[in-house]
Amino acid sequence: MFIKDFINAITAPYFLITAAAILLLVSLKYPDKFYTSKSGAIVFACMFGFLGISVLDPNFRLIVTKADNVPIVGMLFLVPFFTWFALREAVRNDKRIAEGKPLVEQEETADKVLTWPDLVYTELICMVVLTVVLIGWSMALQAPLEEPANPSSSPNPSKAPWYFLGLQEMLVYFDPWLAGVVFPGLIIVGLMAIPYIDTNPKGNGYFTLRERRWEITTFLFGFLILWILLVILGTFLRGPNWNFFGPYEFWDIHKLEALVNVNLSEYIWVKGLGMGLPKNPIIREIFGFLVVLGYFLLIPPLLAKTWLKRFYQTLGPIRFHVMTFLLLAMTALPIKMVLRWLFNLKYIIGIPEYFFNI
Amino acid sequence: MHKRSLPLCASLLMVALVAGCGGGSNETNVPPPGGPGAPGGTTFDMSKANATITGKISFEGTPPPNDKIQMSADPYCAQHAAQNPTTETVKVSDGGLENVIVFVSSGLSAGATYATPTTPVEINQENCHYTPHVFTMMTNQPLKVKNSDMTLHNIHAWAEKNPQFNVGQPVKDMVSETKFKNPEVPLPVRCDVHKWMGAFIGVFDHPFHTVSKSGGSFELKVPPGNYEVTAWHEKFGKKTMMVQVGDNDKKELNFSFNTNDKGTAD
Amino acid sequence: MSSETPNEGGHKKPPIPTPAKKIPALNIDKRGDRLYEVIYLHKWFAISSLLLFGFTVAMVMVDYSREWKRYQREFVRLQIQRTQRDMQQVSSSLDRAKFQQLQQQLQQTRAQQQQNEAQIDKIQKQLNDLNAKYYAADENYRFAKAVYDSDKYEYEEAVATKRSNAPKLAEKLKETEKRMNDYKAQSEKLTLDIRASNTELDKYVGKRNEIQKDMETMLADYTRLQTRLNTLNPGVIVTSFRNAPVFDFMNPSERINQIIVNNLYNDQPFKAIPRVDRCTTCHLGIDQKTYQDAAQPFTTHPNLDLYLASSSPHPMESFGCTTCHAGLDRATSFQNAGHMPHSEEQRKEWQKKYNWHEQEFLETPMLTTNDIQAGCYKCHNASPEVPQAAAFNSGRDLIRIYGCFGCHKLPGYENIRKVGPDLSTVSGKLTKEWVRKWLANPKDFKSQARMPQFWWNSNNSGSTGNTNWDKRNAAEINAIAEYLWSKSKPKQLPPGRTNGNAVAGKQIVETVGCFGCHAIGPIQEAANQTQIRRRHGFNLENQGSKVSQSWIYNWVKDPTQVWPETKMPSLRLTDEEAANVAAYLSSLKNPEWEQRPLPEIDQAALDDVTLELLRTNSTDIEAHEKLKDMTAEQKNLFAGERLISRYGCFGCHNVPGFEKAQPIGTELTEAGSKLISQLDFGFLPIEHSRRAWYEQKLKDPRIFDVGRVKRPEELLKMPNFRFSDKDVEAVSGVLVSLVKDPVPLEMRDKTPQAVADGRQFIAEKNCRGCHLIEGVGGDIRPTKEQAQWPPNLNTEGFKTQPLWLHSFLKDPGSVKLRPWLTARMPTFHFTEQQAATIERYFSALDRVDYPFISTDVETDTQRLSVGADLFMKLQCTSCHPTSNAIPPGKSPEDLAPNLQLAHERLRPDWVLQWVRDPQKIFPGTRMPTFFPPNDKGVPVSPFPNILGGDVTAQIQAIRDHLFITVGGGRRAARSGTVTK
Amino acid sequence: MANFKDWLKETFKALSPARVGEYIQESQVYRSIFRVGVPDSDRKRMLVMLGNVFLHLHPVKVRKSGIRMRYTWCMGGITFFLFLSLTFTGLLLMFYYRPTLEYAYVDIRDLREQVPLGIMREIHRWGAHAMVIAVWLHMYRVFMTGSYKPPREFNWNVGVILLVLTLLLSFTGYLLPWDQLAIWAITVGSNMARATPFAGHEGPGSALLKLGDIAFVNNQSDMRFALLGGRFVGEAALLRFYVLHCVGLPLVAGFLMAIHFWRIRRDGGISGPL
Repeated sequence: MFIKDFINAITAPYFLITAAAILLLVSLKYPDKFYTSKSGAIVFACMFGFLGISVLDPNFRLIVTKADNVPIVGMLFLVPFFTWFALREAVRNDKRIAEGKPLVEQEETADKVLTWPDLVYTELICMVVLTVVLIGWSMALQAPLEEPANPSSSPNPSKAPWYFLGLQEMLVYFDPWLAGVVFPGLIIVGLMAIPYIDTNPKGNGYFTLRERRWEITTFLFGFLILWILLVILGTFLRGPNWNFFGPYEFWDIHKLEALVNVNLSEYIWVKGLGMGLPKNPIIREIFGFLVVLGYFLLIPPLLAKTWLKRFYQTLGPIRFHVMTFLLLAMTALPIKMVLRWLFNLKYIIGIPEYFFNI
Repeated sequence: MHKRSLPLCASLLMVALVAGCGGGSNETNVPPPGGPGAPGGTTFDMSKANATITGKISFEGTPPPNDKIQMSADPYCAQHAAQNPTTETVKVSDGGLENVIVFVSSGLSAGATYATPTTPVEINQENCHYTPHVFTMMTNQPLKVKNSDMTLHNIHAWAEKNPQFNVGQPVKDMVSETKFKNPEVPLPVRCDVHKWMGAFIGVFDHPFHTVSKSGGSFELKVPPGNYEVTAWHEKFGKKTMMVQVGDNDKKELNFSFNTNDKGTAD
Repeated sequence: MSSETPNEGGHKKPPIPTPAKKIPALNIDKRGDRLYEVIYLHKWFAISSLLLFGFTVAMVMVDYSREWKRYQREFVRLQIQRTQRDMQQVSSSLDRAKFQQLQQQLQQTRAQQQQNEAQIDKIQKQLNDLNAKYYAADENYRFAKAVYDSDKYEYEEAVATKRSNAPKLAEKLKETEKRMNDYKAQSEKLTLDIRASNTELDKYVGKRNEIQKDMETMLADYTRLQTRLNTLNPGVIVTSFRNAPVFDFMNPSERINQIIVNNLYNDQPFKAIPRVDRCTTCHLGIDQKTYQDAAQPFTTHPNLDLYLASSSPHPMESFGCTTCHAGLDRATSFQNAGHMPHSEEQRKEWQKKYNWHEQEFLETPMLTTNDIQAGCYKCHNASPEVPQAAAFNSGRDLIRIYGCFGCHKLPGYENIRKVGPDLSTVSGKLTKEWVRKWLANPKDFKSQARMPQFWWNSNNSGSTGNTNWDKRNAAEINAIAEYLWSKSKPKQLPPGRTNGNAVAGKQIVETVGCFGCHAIGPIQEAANQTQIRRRHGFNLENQGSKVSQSWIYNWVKDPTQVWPETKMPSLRLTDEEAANVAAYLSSLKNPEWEQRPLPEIDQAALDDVTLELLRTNSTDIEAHEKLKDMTAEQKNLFAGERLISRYGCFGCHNVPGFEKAQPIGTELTEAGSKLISQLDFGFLPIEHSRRAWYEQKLKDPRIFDVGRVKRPEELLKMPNFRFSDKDVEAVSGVLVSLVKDPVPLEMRDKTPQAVADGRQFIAEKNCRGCHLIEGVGGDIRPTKEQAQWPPNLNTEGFKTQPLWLHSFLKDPGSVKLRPWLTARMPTFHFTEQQAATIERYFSALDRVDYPFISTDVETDTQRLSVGADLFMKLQCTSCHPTSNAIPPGKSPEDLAPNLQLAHERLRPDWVLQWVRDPQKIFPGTRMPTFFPPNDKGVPVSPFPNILGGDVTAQIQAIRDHLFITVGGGRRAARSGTVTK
Repeated sequence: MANFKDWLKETFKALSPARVGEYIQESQVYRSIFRVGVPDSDRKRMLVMLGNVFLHLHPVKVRKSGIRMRYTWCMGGITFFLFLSLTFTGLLLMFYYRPTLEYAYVDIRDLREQVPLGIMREIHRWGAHAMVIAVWLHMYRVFMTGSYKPPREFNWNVGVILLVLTLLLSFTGYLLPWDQLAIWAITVGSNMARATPFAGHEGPGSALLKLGDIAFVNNQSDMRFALLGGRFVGEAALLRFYVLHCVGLPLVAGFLMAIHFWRIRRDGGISGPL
């Protein structure tokens, strides 16, 4: 009971996201400690053990065995597995590089084999096995079908398809125009821009961490924390009214969370300066504008001068500014999260009159 | 040519086989003789009822007196009935209670059916009384109602599980016949013209029932088995006892009523 | 396309990061230039292919083995079993001796035939020749006719268009016609020849054919069963081939059965989806009589006379299944169809047997067998009751009796008077102290009180938060009482007599018919007789502790003088009777309750209540200020008014100042379709279904607040009626029946308006408290001897003459029809229209004319004298007096109605039917039939010598005697005969 | 008799699998289709790769390290194969499914309860989920091995678009069962389009797009309306999603897949350290 309560408590979004981010960064700092076969075995044993014991809990079972959630349970294992696998390979390669040995991949690089049968045959086997898996899965689990569509009765919670739950989770922190339109757009643009921004010639065609530490850290933070983790959070830990529910908690529709979020303008005008909010929204939100503009316009040159000087030099101004813009957009999400958790900040700029809220 | 047609032949053969199997067996014209005692739908062989249950319905204490009847409304009855007529509710002789229906109330094998006797049971209206006062019969067994009086009687069966039966008999020696489809114990019979006239019928879907005779004795022939036997009296109500009889067995079963027993509504 | 060079020139070749010292890969020699050994891949391929094969087969099997197929196979087995049994029966009942005889005869004829073989062969040959010739001739004829037809057309066309070759064509036509006729003659002659030959052949073989035919007829039943058996069981190979996967697309024996009802839809949002009932896919014996004893799902429907059969009022083809039963129409598995268990045991059994679980997504789960009557209402909503649905109707009766419609909008209860007494005169009837004690817990005073309990319920007892409910409730009640007294204008009544005899009064109350509508204390259950209507009037328990004897006297003497709108009729009590009744009723006291102290009124609690009410439309500070300025009385009046408005007292009572207030309850018009997500189950561990919620709500309406932290004004307000479990079940049955399920017009109940209005009216007047109407009612019966039962009103419309009925309804006291009855038909002071409603209702029920009928009897003198003779012989006067005097030696309860009144009371046609078979009209009547049916069901007269034993004529004669001679009614003039 | 025996023997010999195989392989029909025959020598193996339209997407020879499972995770192949099986099962489902409000739901129900091989729906749905995961993991692997680096920048971009298309395919398919799960998932998803800057009626800037008092972006002219063909998820949306799901998006995806595969070859095969 106590353990369940404890787990319910530590899966709260603010804790879960922070802890996962810290864990990721630390593990990347000391990859040769974290990404070994032994540690992998321990972690996965723990995960399976956790799942095995937890399904005994009715509330946990209810949410995990919901037909559409089963693939996400699979993903919950697959993504960490491949992360661990890729980084273990990378650690090995890094070690070889350090020792002056050829890479794991390189050992065979020059050898070419005939596509028939080595590739074609393995592909065929792969297909057959996959078909078997699909059929087995389909026999074991019936596709969900609920009551006929009824636009007048919205289920609570109403969830988007699971792969968009990361976006729906972002809605907690940002308005739809950002979480639903701008961010997805930026994600696509950002992904497409990667090859053009990343001019590091190393690490092409093999697993490595040391040679691409910056790129990999950034990508993993974005992919694992800001996407996969949010999907999982949205699937398993968000219940009615999009409230947080621990994995062993019953999804009670009456659970309420206090909505006490405050805009930046109120912080400054009302709490800071002790005066009423100005009528004109531009003046009212002037500080927000300053913050946002400052964030996107002042930080890049500042970085170029200081911390990322090296990048500025190698990338040139265009690449550098595109990169910093995308990075800043990405870090806007964790920043807003932290601000929300710490200060109950609702909007930095809040002009609901024009749906312009950031 | 030959080589090619081999599989074709085989498949044709298969089809033929299948068709043959399907339609092959409808040549039979004469049905096999159905032997007696085939399961379901056949009736119970009464020769198997070879066990005997005998007993006495005893009455303890002083039997309560029967009510006096006022017959002045119908001069015919007043004239023909005995002096100081009473009802026949309690009849005790030798410490035995008469007119008690004794019957097997459970333990018969489920699904068994019993031949319905075609001989009718008779009830007579004589001198403004029903004779017999209590009797038993089987469902669908004919009941003959006779009026031996020179006055109007109506025989009204106050049935609950059967359609009610109410026939007026204005003519002497008139006979009406009826049947009861459903078992009902007791089924009271009354004459609405002469309200003192009453009788009780036990209607059963099996033949294992009787009415205690003068002196309270009764005898039941039953097949071997384990039974619950019930005794019912119009005033003193129901009593049940268990009995187990074997092949050709003879068992004695004695019921006892006393003044404190109260009849139930049914 | 084997070029492998990466795009040269496009991009710079990325530098190789580490010194490229080629190191041979491990075991490269062994593998050659292979990554994998082929055999290794073969192995994996073999394993995975086998797996794939296995899984594919498994998939087809899993997909193929549907639940409904299993049931269909089982049913076929059952059918085969039954057919075999039938065959055995048929064969054992076969007359074997006769069959053998026929067989012998057949052999004999065969032997005879052999002797004449040559002759037969000859004829046969001849016949064959003739047949061949006939075939040719007939073909010629048909061809010739075809030519003729086309020539005819050509000719007609030529004539019509006035073409020049018309005459030529006419000739040609004649020619072809002749040819055609020749061939026709030829073929006709051949037909005759064939017939002759056949006749000749018959001489030799006819006998044999005849015998064979006889044998076939004898075996017809058997052969039919045999054929059936062969169809059912064509062999394993055929069956499994027909139903094998893939092949089953052609003509499988296992297939979906469905009923599609015209114009019946599932009303889904956006669109109505045609209803397709697939229930009969598994319920295969549902419409066949012979499966009554079969196990589910094959069992026959328990009431085929009323449902499914094409001759019944609800044929399966036009009503389907889910119309009444609900459930998911297209589903073919036990779980998905939405079966619902009727009991906890069944639930457990199903969980075990079918892996059943509640379906969270199904909006319309099947009605359980207990609830099934709730399915009737969606069509049968034209009148206030559903025929034959006793449980459902009692639910509707309860709603009317308890006045749920006062607060909730409910279909079928529009424009009904509020159930509670008028409070505008309350101070003339009751004391304030009594009201305060009463309101605290009505059931405490009268165990059967209909007034529900508003205070000291599960959400306002003890103390929660800052509220001490004992103090607060007392203050609230007091405020309401104060308000009522301040508004009440008592009626001036004459002083009532208080010198009655309670014992005599008791006798009157018990006999005169009070118990048709009232009871004293709990009602004793009676088998086969509902007594719900005895709750129509308030319970008389402890009445003496409530009102004064003088008031009771005035009330029972004439209720309308006290309250003009009352439903209570006048029983025409004399002053003395009224005094006795008043004495008896006021002797019904509850001294213990009377002595109970009144709860003290806490001023602080009153302030709290007032403040809270003040705050609803002013700010805190304003409210406090207002409160400060109020006197205690002002506070009480203010709080009283607001509390009445909060609790909705005016839903049941006429409260001065609330004449136009709107009812406060939730509308329940579509209670049966309410989404479960809209029902607040609170923290109760009960089943999340509509039915369970309604039941819980009715049992304890406020229990959903338990465990919730709420301010007093947010609490649930529905009062507790303390319904019994049975009542709860009945009422919630009605609630779940109020579904939003549009049924097509042709399915709807077509009860005539006159009947619907009549039912509504007799329900309002509680006629069925005493009378049996349409076979329902007579609630008073358990309190009376059978002889004292008020009359059954079956066939009342057909039975009575409109004029008589009208005058009787207007003034029942004027008619002494059954002098032996102690119960009185009360005087309701019906208006003309109300009386007409009742009369029209009875007439419409029996489909007889109203109001203009002829009561003249067509007869002649001879028939009258026969009637008189029969009247004597049948000794009708043994029971029926012909005057108002009671015959000597008879007590009133032995008597039947006075026949002198018959001619102006009864319809002549009704008497004919009544005398023929009284049991048919009033089952259980003491009137015997004198014409019992014989074996063939034909009525037989005990006097075969009178009028030739013609039963109809005899009955007519009796009737004529009764109407003309006994009653002195009018004779109709008959043409041709002279009437004197 | 002996003749017959010989004949029988000969026949059996002629019918032995090896002979039949030979016979078939020598037939003109077979040779017209399969030019190379059984690839039992390296030469033939190369010819197969060159001559077969499907196989020629692969090079004749590949780098050994490039086809190692530990390197590729086989995720691209799995994604492609899932696409194929989804096409197949989807085609079968199209025989039964009618994209109208009247029938969409009940057809799915029938697939579930009555239609033979209705299990195709399960395969389709689970395959779709698996494809989304596989395509993410494919991208993950490509990133982790730095395989987007020159010369493969363009193919990475094609891949990103394919990833988006996969999500859209899944999203459009999600509506088709027309149950509460479907309609509300799509409602939630498409509600975001309402907030598109400038193009959504609840998006920032849309209020600026007006002439006088006439707003150009309202709830009947914005992105969401275009997506759903109406103001709410209704029959038009169902049809629109159906067409996109069954025709539009698969066509585009197929087209881009061809490019994607082609570019793998053109860009030097599966990546690897050079």
